[in-house]
Amino acid sequence: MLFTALAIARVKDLFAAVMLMGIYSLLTASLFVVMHAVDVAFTEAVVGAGISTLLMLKALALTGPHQNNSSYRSMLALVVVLISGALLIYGTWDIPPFASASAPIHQHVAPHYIQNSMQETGVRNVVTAILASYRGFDTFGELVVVFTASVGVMGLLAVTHPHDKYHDGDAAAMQQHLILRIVVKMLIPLILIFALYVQFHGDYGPGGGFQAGVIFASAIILYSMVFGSHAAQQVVNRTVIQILAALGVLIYGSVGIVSLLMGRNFLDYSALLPDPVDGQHLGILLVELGVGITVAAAMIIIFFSFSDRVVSEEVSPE
Amino acid sequence: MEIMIDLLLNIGSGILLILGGFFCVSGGVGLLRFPDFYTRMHAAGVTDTLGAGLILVGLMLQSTHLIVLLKLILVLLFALLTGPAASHALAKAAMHGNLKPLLYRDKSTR
Amino acid sequence: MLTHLPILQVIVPLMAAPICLMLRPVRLVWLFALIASAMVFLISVALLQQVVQSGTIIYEIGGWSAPWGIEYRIDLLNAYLLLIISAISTVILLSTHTSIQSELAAERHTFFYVAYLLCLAGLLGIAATGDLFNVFVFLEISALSSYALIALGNNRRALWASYQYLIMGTIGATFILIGIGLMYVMTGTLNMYDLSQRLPEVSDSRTVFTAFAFFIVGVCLKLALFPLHMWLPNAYAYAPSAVTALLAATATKVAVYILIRFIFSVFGVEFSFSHFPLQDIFLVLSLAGILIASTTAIFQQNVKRILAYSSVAQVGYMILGFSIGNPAGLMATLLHLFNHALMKGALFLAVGAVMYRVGGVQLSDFAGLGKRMPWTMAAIVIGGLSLIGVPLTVGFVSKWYLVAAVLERGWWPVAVFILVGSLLAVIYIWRIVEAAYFQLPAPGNAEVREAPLSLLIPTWMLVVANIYFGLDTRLTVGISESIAKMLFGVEP
Amino acid sequence: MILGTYNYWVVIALMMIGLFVVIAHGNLLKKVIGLSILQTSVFILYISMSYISGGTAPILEHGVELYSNPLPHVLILTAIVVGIATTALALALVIRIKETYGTIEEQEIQARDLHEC
Amino acid sequence: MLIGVAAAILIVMMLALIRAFIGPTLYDRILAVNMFGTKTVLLIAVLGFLTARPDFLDIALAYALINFISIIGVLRFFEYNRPNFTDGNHD
Repeated sequence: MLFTALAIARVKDLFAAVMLMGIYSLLTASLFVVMHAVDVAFTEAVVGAGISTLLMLKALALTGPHQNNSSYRSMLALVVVLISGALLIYGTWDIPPFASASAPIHQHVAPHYIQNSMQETGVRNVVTAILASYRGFDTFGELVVVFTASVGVMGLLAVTHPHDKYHDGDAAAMQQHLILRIVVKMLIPLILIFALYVQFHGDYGPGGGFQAGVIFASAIILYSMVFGSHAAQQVVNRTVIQILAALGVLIYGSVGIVSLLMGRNFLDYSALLPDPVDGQHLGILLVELGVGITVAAAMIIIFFSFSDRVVSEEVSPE
Repeated sequence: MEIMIDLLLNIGSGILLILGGFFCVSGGVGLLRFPDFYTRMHAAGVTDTLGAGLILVGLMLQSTHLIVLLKLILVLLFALLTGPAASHALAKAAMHGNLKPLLYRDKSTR
Repeated sequence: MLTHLPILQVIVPLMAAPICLMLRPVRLVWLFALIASAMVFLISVALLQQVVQSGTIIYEIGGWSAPWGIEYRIDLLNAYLLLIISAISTVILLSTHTSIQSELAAERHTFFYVAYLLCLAGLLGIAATGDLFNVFVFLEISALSSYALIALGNNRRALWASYQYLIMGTIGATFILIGIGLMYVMTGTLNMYDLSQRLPEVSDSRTVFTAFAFFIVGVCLKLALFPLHMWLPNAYAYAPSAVTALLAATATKVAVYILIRFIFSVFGVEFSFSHFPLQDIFLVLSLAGILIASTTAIFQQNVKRILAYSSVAQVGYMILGFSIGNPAGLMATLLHLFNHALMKGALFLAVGAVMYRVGGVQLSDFAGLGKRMPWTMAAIVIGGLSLIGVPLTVGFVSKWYLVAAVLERGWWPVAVFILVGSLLAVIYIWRIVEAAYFQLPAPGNAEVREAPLSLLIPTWMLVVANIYFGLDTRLTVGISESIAKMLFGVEP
Repeated sequence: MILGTYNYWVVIALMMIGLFVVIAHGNLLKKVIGLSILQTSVFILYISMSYISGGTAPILEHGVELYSNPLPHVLILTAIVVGIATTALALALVIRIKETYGTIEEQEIQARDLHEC
Repeated sequence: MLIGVAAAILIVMMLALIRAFIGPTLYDRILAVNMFGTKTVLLIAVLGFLTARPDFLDIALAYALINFISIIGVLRFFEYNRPNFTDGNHD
């Protein structure tokens, strides 16, 4: 893994760097699996190796792969890096021993979750329980971050000229890839089912709204890559996605507000149903749905905004 | 009887796993040692389909829950669908990008 | 409903943002955003009252009690900050409907308001929360939306400025994350109050030291403390004026708040000032920041850049205040938080008005504007006087307390430095005034008219506040005094 | 795999590499890549903290007593999402910069800005 | 048994990694990345069995999917950008 990172730093060709980044991300994800962080591994895989590689490729397609002078502020960089590295080494000198169950980190707050989350929320996956309920507000914030990013990207890359002017080069080029088209056609329903499974299985196994949202978005992205973004945008209308992105945040928020109106605190799902545990379960389900919707919509928006740029670039002589 | 079946399953899965592992390693070596892109692609293809397939079937024999079996089948299906499709697309792209296969007689030039 | 005020404070803008995205036309979006912001302001006033009457408010989100769930813990400091942010944001929003007309392409207006509300929500969230990681999340909300806001500007340099800000900001955020992680590893908790109880046990360990260092550096990156301020002048100079006003008046204040909260509440005065050479570092950096940034400001041609460098210098004053390490100094910092928000808000809004009428904010664009736009220029003059610290303005109040605090310690040279900083401020403000009143109008400026009322009213609201709080200091001084006492442990 | 006390060293090394790339490289895209290496290193730091040897993934099962600490997992899930959001925004900015400046090299951009002044 | 297979897969991953580093053409790199991805899928599946937590298969499935999508993405990228740059061998 270190080698990969080093190679990324050294490789001049940006394209190779992006590819290596994909590998690096997969490696990280495997490391997470080894360290029992399955949910995180899941996310890292779909995000790091999937979406961010794709986005970087799109950006690369727009900006050109060459890098001129590799490093010109090396001295400054080296100094900063060495200082912060030395500080960290200094800091980890007496950090509690790795992997021991008696470290303070495992003593104070965490055991409570493991012991009580089943009775309190009725969810087997402790990570989901914390994510959606105990620290639900963080997740709300995270959702808003995604939403912010999509708003920002839309604001930055809003295409001014109408869509139907350009001829869809994507589709034309892909016409010849018969095998690919058929395979993708077979795969997409599978992927969508898988996304739904991940969405609603998050209580029991790794997964949840975020991962499902990304997988769902990746199905659409796959479609747009093979059949052309024009075709894909006919399937999923732009304004509709925009509304969906907002809707997800609103779902999450209104779950909170409903519990507020029922006389409990914000995001206290126990208020939703007479039985607090059922209420928690329902709340978590709804909230995850909100997360899934917004994330899927936001990712699709970001990807489309990027790929629209590619196409408009081709048409307008630069 | 059940013990027998268990034993058989274990042995079977072991054999499949070992075979799969072998194909994988050989494919990996091939990927590294073969002289040009297209032959390397062949090596990769072997690991992708045969190696992966064998290992997954081997795992299937060990699985205890239905859902696990189902997921394994799904993974296998995925591997079998996407592997060749990706290889195909890759080869096509390579040809498209004017990367000539290294034919036998060209060997001297390399 | 009153018990839910702490959360409503953040939720209102947060929920208003996605609704805005669905609204048409832009006028409605603006109105909606304004209403949301005004509601937030009212809520914050109510909150401040509650806190003053009944002490710290604790609100457990999701009904989970503190170290397991996330809690909002609103004490006087939080309430004070919430009030500053929401007040400034509401006033600025009043003006945006006009000011962004000339600075943004029409199809971006909706996105502007959405991002604006998100930024507001993020800032409020940081100011309200009592949970470490929640700080990070909301920091990122406000940061991402401000990157977007800056980049929305028409000038292509806005993009570059925003990119620089993004890189620096993300490094800062990552450092903060490392700091949070190391603190968590040592204590096993993320709740600030809980943390402050548990940190003393482990305060001798190097890990906590490192955590502290990383956290401080990360926040200082966001804060634009000299010498980590490189991103700020560009970002302020090329962002749309309303955005500059918002960021200058609130974003840096929030970063200062985080710093104060950590140094005084979480780590405690004792750790911050005795285990860590923080005092010396901050003292030197803030003084250097004041002098160098003020000097650089003198040589700028772009008025927004002048004010941006002046912001870096003013941040220096704030850091200087609490690095003195006595309650009086902290009080000066808190006063300056409020006062600087008022003066920079007014100044940038006024500059925005010039931008609206003239189309540029170079010094040459200001030539002769004293006659053409008397009200706008008067606002700039008063804001400038306040920046210098002339009596009868808010700037005087905070400088006065700052100098008093320094003298209480007997640090004469530092007081001299502060005065030199003010002199430098006189010079750069004078350059603007000279251009506006003593130069002949540039040929293009002959036809310029006074800015429309929709820009003048918000600007003058802040200007009047500048003078009012300069004369009647009971409210601000009273509050900051009790906060300072609270943080220095007169009461837990 | 890479499990041992030197886990933190890997994190530190990765962090240093990431930071170096961000500061030293002039190419804007490369900076974004560096940024994500930097962020990933922090993810690994957190996940390393949560690891307990002999434990298992925090999905409750009957008869299993020792689980890894789930809280850092949650935090990192959030952080990953924040990371991708930042990356997306940064890439959008890079694209716009390329469109308006015609280059994504830091030095060239600065040169062009100076030229304009 | 499973450990052996896991080890074998790890070795293959290493080999693929080396190929990805040395190139020489971009297609080699893509091929190596693809293979690396599929091997990761297998590794996760095997690891799931190794730690007796077969729920991990979800992740394996997601990996397979992501891997495919990124390879397609890469290929799409190429068909457009081939004229712009000629050789990936810059190391």
